[in-house]
Amino acid sequence: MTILKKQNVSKLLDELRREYKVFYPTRDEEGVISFSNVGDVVLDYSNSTVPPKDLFLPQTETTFEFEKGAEFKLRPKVHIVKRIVLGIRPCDVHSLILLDKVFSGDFLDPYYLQRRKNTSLIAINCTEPEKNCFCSFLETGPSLKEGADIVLTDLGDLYSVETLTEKGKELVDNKSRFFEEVSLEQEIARKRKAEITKTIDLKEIAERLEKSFESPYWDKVSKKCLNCAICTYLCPTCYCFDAVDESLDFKGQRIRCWDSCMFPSYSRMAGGINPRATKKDRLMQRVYHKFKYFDDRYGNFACVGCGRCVAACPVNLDITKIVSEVRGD
Amino acid sequence: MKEEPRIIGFLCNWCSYAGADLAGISRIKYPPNLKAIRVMCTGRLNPLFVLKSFQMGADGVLVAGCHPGDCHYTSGNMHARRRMAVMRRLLDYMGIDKRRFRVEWVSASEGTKFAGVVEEMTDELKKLGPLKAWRAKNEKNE
Amino acid sequence: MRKMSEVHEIAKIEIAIKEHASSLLSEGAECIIGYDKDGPCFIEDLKEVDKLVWNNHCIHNLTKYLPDFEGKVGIVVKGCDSLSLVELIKHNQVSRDKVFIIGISCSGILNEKKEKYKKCKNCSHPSPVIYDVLLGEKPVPKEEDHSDVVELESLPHEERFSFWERMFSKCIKCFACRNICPVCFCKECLIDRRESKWSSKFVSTPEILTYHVTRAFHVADMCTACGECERACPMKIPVLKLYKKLRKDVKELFGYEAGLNLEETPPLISFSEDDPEP
Amino acid sequence: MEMESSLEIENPYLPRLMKVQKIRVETENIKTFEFEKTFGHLPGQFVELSVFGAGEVPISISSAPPNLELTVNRVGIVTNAIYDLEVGDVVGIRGPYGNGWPTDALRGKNIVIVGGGIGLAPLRGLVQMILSERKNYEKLYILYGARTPSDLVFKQDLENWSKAPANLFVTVDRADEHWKGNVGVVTTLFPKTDITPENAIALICGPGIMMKFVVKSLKALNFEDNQIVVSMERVMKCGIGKCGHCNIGAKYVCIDGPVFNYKEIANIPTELK
Repeated sequence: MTILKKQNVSKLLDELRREYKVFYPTRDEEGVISFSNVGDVVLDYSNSTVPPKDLFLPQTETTFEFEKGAEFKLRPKVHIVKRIVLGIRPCDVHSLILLDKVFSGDFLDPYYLQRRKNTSLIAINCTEPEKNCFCSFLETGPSLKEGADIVLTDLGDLYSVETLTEKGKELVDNKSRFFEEVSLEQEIARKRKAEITKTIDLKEIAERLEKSFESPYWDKVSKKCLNCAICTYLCPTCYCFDAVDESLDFKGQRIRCWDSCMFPSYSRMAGGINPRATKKDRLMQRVYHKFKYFDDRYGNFACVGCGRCVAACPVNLDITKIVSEVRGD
Repeated sequence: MKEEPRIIGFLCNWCSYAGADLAGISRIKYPPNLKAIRVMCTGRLNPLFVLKSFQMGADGVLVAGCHPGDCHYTSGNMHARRRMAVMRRLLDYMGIDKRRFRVEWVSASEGTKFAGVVEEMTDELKKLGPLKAWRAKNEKNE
Repeated sequence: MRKMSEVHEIAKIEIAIKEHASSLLSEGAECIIGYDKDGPCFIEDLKEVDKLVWNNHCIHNLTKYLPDFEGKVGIVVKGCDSLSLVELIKHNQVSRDKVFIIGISCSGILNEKKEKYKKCKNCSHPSPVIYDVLLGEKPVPKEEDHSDVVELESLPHEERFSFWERMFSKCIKCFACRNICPVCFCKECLIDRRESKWSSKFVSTPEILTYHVTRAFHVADMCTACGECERACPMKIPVLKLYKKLRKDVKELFGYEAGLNLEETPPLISFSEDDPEP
Repeated sequence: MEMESSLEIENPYLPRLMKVQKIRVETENIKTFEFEKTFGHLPGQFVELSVFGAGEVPISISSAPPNLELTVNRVGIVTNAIYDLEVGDVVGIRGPYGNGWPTDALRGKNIVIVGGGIGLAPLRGLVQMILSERKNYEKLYILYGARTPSDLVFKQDLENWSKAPANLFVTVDRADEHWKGNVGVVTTLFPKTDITPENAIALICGPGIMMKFVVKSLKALNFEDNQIVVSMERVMKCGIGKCGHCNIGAKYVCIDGPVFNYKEIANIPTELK
C-alpha cells in the first residue's frame, strides 16, 4: 500500500503550492478551525468550525460587473484557478456531491462548477469523531469511498494513501518522492475505528414528516429558535443564496451571497407578504427541506451528519432530536 | 503624489453651515479638504453616518453644530453631545485615532473659528496619514 | 468540583422552581420560561412542570423570550439575566406586572469541561437585582471587571485596529449575536433594511465592522454585559470586549450603569447642562 | 497561478441587454413596458428583469408571443426603479423561465380564467392567444377583480374582450362614483356565471389570499383539484432552481412552476398563503 509519512506532509504541501492554490484546515488563536491557504496545516482536527463549502460557494462573490455609460458593459467574473483542498472530511466531501446536484441540472452554474472542476480533493478519514457527529447514519462517513481524489487515513506516524480517481492517481505519481510503497497489512488492523455515539432515527422519516405538517410539536420545538443563521451558514449542504446589486454612480456589481431560510427576510416578498412568517414555518422549512423535499427532488437527504448545527446552536436546538421525535399524531 | 486628507463635515443648518458660508464670503482662507454635508441638527446624526464616511474613504469626520444651549430645536445638540462623546471613544477603541473624529460648536457668526477648525484638522490628518484600514475593499481573496 | 453543600443548594433550588411554576400555572399563568435538560423551555402544562431543571446547562438568558408573550408568565432569572430584564421593563418591552420573576442567586455555570463559562468568570451580579422570589444564598456583588478593555485600550491604534480586523474578518454575519441579545428588541433591524443602503450584503471586513459598531452603539446604554452574544458566536469573536467598553465609557461619562434600577433614565435619551465635551 | 481550461458553460446569470421601446401607464403604480420581439415564450412564463444598480426581479410576461411586454407594479426597491424607467433605457433580461400555462391541455375545453389585481398580467397573454385561435377552445370565461376601478389594469384589453367571443366579468372591491359594474371580491362573480366543472379548466392568478378563496369557490362548484391551475408568486433570486428561495415542498416555483396544477401542491399546508 501507499503511505505518506507525517513528517513529509509540509514538504508535500510546499511542493503542491508551486502548482496549485492549496487550502487546508488551520486553527486560529481562539480555536476556530477553518480552511485557508495561509498558516499552519492542522490535520488532527475533528471537524472544521466552518465547512469548506465556501471554497466552492463563497459567502460573497461578484457574478458580474456592470458599467453604465455611452456603451453599456457587463463583465462576468468566473474564477478559474487550479486548487487542491487538503484534509477535507468525508462528510464535507459528501456535501459537495449534494451541492453538485443543485448546481448542475438543466441550468449549469458556472461559478460553482468551474471551482469544482479545477479543484482536487485530498480527503482524510475520520478516526476521532466529535460527540455531535452522526455521519454513519447518513452513510457519509466516517470513511470515504467516493467523491475525493485521494483519501488519507491516520495510522499514527503515517497516513495510508488511497487514490479514488485517475486525477488522484496522477497526483500521487507526479509527487511520488513524497510517498512510499510498503506492505503494511498489519497496520490496517491498527486503524482506529471511529466511534459515532450520537444517533438519529431516520426510520420512515418521509412518512412521519408528511403526516406532521399540522402537528403541535412544531410550535413547541420552534419556540426557542432565535432565527439566526448559524445552523444554515455552518451547514455544508445549505446552498441558498441572495443576489443584490451594489453600485456607486455608473459602476457596480451584482453580488451573490449566502442567505438563510431562518431569516424572515428570506421569504418576505416585496409588498410585505411573507409565506413563512413565523419561527415555526421557518424551522419546519429547514427540517422538511433537509429530510424530505431535497430527498424527493434529488434522491438524498440534505444532511451529511457533520453535527455542526447541533454543536453551534446557542439555544441547543438539535435537528437529530427533532427528526427522531417528530410523529404525525 | 501625496494623498490629501479627505474630511467629511456634518454641519448643522442653523449655525455651522452658515459659519462655513461666512468663512467663504469673508474670504478667510482654509484648506479645501472638507466636504460639507448639511444636516438640520447635529441631533440628526446617526452613528452610521460617521462609520459610513470612514468606510467610504474619509480620513477624518467633523461634526459641527450650535453651541450648547443654542439649539434651534431646543436640545438636539445636547443629545448629540452625549452620543458623540460615546462614539468618539468607541472609534478610538476600534483603532480610529480620536483626532480623526472631531466635534465642534460653531455659531453662524464664527466664520473664523470654522476656518481654524478645518485648518487644524487638515494639518493633524496630514500628520496622521490616510486611514486606509477602514475603507471598503471590494474583493475577498479567492 | 462542586462542594457537597453546593450540590444540596442546587437541588433545593430546582425543587423550589418547580413549586413556584406549579402554583403560577394553577393561578393562570400562560407559561413558565425556564430550563429543561435541553436548554430554554416553555412550560404551559402543569403536567410538564417536572421537566424543569436547575443545573449546569442553565446558561441561557431567558429574558430574550419575554417580549414574545402577551399574558402573565413566570420566568427563571439568574443574576446576570435580571439586568437585562430591568432594561426590557425600562424600555417598555415587558410590563412588570405581567411577569413573575423567579430569581436565582448563582455562583456561575459550568461548561462541558466543568469549567466556568467565560461569561461567568468575572460575574459582577451573581444575585438578581429584581425578583418576586429569590432562591439560593445571596452572594456579594463584585466590582465589574474591565481589565480586558483597559488592556486593549493601552495598545497603539494600529494594534487595536488589527485586533478587531482579525476578529471581525472571521465574522460570517449569522447575526446570532444580535438575535440572542435581549436588548436588541427592534422588530426590524436597521442592518436588515435594504432600502436605505446603509448596510450591504457584501461580506467584507469594513462592512462587518460597521455592523458590529452600529449594534454596539445602539445598545450602548442598554447592554448589561450578560455575555450571550459572545457565547453564541460560532467563530469565537470576543464581541463582549466591544460592549464592555461602552458600559465602561457610559459609566465614566454619565455615571450610569444599565440594568441596575428601573428609575434611572438611560443617558443616551437624556442630557444635562454640564455634560463632558466629546 | 496556472490556469486550467475553462468549462464551456453558458453563463445563465448574465442578462441580455435590452432597450425599453414603449411604456404604457396602467394605474398609478403599474406600468407596462414593451421590448423588442426577440424571444419566443409561452404565455405564463416569466423573465428576470434587471435594472443595474437596483437589482433583479422576476416579472411575468403579460403578452402573447412574439410580443414581449412586462407589466410591473412598484412595491420594492427594484420595481420602483423599473417604474422610473424611460423609453430607451437599458435593462437586463434573462429568460424566459418557468413552464407557462398548459396551453395544449386547454384545447377543446371550457376555460375559466380568474385574475386578481396585477395577477391578470400572466393571464393576459393566454387570453390573447386563445382569442387569436378561438375555434380551438370552447367557452371562455374571464373573471377579473381589482381593489378599485382605478386599480384595474389593461383597460383597453378589458374593453376589447367585452366585445370578443368571451364571457367577461369585472368587479371591484370598492366602487367610486363613476363605477357602474359589479362590486365585491372576485368570488362574488361566480354566481353571476353559468360555470360548470364539465370539460372545464380554471386558471387562476392573483394575491395568495384571493387564490385561496377562488379555489374554495371552484371546489364548491365541484371542480376537481386537477381542473384547477394556479400561478404562484414567491421570492426568487436566480430563476433557474439554484438559490432556494422559491421552494414550495419539493418544487421550485421558478423551474417547476410558476404554473402548478392545484393537485401538485394541495397537500402542502403553506402553499396558498
